[in-house]
Amino acid sequence: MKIQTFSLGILLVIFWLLNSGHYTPMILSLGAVSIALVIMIARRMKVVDDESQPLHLAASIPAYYLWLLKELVLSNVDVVTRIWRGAGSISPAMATIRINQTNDMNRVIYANSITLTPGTVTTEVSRDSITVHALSSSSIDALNTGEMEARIRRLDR
Amino acid sequence: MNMETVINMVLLSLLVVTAIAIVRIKDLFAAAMLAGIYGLLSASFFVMMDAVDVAFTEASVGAGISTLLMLTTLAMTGRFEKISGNYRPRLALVLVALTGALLIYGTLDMPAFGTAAAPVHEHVAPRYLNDSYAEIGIPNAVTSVLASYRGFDTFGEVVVIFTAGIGVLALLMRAEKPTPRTQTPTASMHEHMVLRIVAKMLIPLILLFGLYVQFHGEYGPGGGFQAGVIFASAFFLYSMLFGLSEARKVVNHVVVQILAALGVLLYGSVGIVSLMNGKNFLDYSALSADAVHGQHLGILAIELGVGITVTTVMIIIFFAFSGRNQIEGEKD
Amino acid sequence: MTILTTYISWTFLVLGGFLCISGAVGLLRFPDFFTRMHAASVTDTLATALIILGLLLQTDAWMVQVKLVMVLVFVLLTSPTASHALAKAALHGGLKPQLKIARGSNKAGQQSEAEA
Amino acid sequence: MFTVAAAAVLVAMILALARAFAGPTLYDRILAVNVFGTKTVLLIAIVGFLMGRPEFLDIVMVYALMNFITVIGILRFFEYAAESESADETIKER
Repeated sequence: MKIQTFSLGILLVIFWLLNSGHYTPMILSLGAVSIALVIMIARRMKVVDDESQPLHLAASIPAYYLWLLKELVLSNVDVVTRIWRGAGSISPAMATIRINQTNDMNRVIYANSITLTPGTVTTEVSRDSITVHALSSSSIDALNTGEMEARIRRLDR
Repeated sequence: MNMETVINMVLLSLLVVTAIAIVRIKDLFAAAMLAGIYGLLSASFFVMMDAVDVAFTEASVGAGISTLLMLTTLAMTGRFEKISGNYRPRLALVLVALTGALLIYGTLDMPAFGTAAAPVHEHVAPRYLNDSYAEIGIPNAVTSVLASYRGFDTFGEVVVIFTAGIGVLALLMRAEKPTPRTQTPTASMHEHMVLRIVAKMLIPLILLFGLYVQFHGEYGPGGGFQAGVIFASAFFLYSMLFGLSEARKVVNHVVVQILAALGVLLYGSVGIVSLMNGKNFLDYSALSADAVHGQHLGILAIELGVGITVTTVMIIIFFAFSGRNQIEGEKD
Repeated sequence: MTILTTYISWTFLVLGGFLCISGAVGLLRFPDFFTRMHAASVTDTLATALIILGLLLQTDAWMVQVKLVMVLVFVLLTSPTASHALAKAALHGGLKPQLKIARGSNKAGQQSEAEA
Repeated sequence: MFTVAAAAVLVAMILALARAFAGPTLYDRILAVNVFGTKTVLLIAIVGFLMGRPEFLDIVMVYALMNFITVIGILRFFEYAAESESADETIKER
């Protein structure tokens, strides 16, 4: 809990300094008061934990996002082609895929990665499976190869 | 024709089309959705007109909060208009037509839109624009006008908001009893895994963004009104995802009500302090030996008052509405 | 700003604009709510990213760049979340997706078995 | 080039508006509002540059935020409505 509060504090300080652009003593001290207030409220709301401050992922996440970016571009191209070719080119499919993730954070990263890539939307997430609606059954097949899932599983190792 | 004119024309035509659609549509949920679009459109239009502060308010209130409040209302009242077959409001139609005609008649001798010779551009506006920086010392002239030159009007606005809060409390809190009930939102929180984690990440940042807007109103668009709404919206998000009773634990409603009054009080007492120092009500130059510094302090204080009142009244209204919904839901 | 960054920025803006329109066309053309949702996500992701990156290259003020990046991160975080919530609500609300190919509908069970 | 991008965003806005009018289900309308919101975010960002005032970005931020909160709010109230009323009446368009 301590370390997460600290990292939230750092995050908030960076957020304030980047947004503010005014570094007079007055504004800076108002900023300090604001950050203290926000941390207090966040603690009361119990939103400061390893789910909101996933420090353990910090090292491995950038590489994952680069890979996701590549996927994102490819699937965008795919969906855009289908849009212009018309409704005949799509074959909507739904499937429930088993997942093997140890914590909710990873499940959420997986679910959101699927939704973020056009052509697939996560409709349901549970402990051991994820339901996906896809624009074409080939996207489901791609998910079934488990590449994305494996990459996410490797994140917190 | 340059791009700005084109954008203006498109935005205005979309506004008209949307307005007509809102009037024609029978499904009130759909109308609320379209009203959200209307808010987005008018805010874009304000941006085009360079009225950045207004656009800011419209973005947070018109496009955001008011849609939410309309939906909460619909959850209480039901989704479709109830019109009996022989409902013909002729008198109302005549009255509306008459008022409209009068208003149009009233605008006939007004100067044409955007004329430089219009009285408003010859007297007050140039005075504000030319002198406000020397007198108040802050770059955003809108804030100077709003908080200092016309501080009295703004005081009135804050009191109006406060009154609205009291009104909602008086109407809706009546049925409020701290009955322990099965909390649907909390119960389903595990299903809402994605929402839960994303909201947890965002809420502190939304809160801080609200405070940033609060304290930077002197330099850019923003100020107490917008900040209050943004700050409160973090609480809305929290209560929508974690349940109303959890949210009430975070902010006790007695404290919220007291704070709402304190915001107004803070604003008013700044005025009293300037009276005591021998200046006019809300003339902040009385607050410090250096007049410009006094203006700074005064604006900061009253904006804080505005921010506190707006935040708390928004929270009061939202909680009252959704609390009422839960009770109604239980009766069924 | 060099000529090169200008050209890159223009490419991004035009491409982003094209994707925007494509997504909106898909929103109109696709047959049911769930498929339209995929079209919408084109505009939410790559189109937004390209336009914001295009704008980012146009300015030298770091403050503006930082805010653009913040907007982008925010959109990339919230838009899949909102889409997911919307899809889920629609399914729970009883809206049935049109699954075009017959094998698509009963595929659900089989595939997860195969995977496991 | 800002002009091209702004024009594209405007066209997309018009198309999204058409979807919001047409429905047919409520979810389509919500989706359209959401898309419209994202387009507004982009439009204001571009307009800021077009008019040489990129400091509009704070507003853009608020838009993105409110867009998200509204969508979540809408879904929440659907859930309430679905619990209290008969599901058919709430969900299906008449």
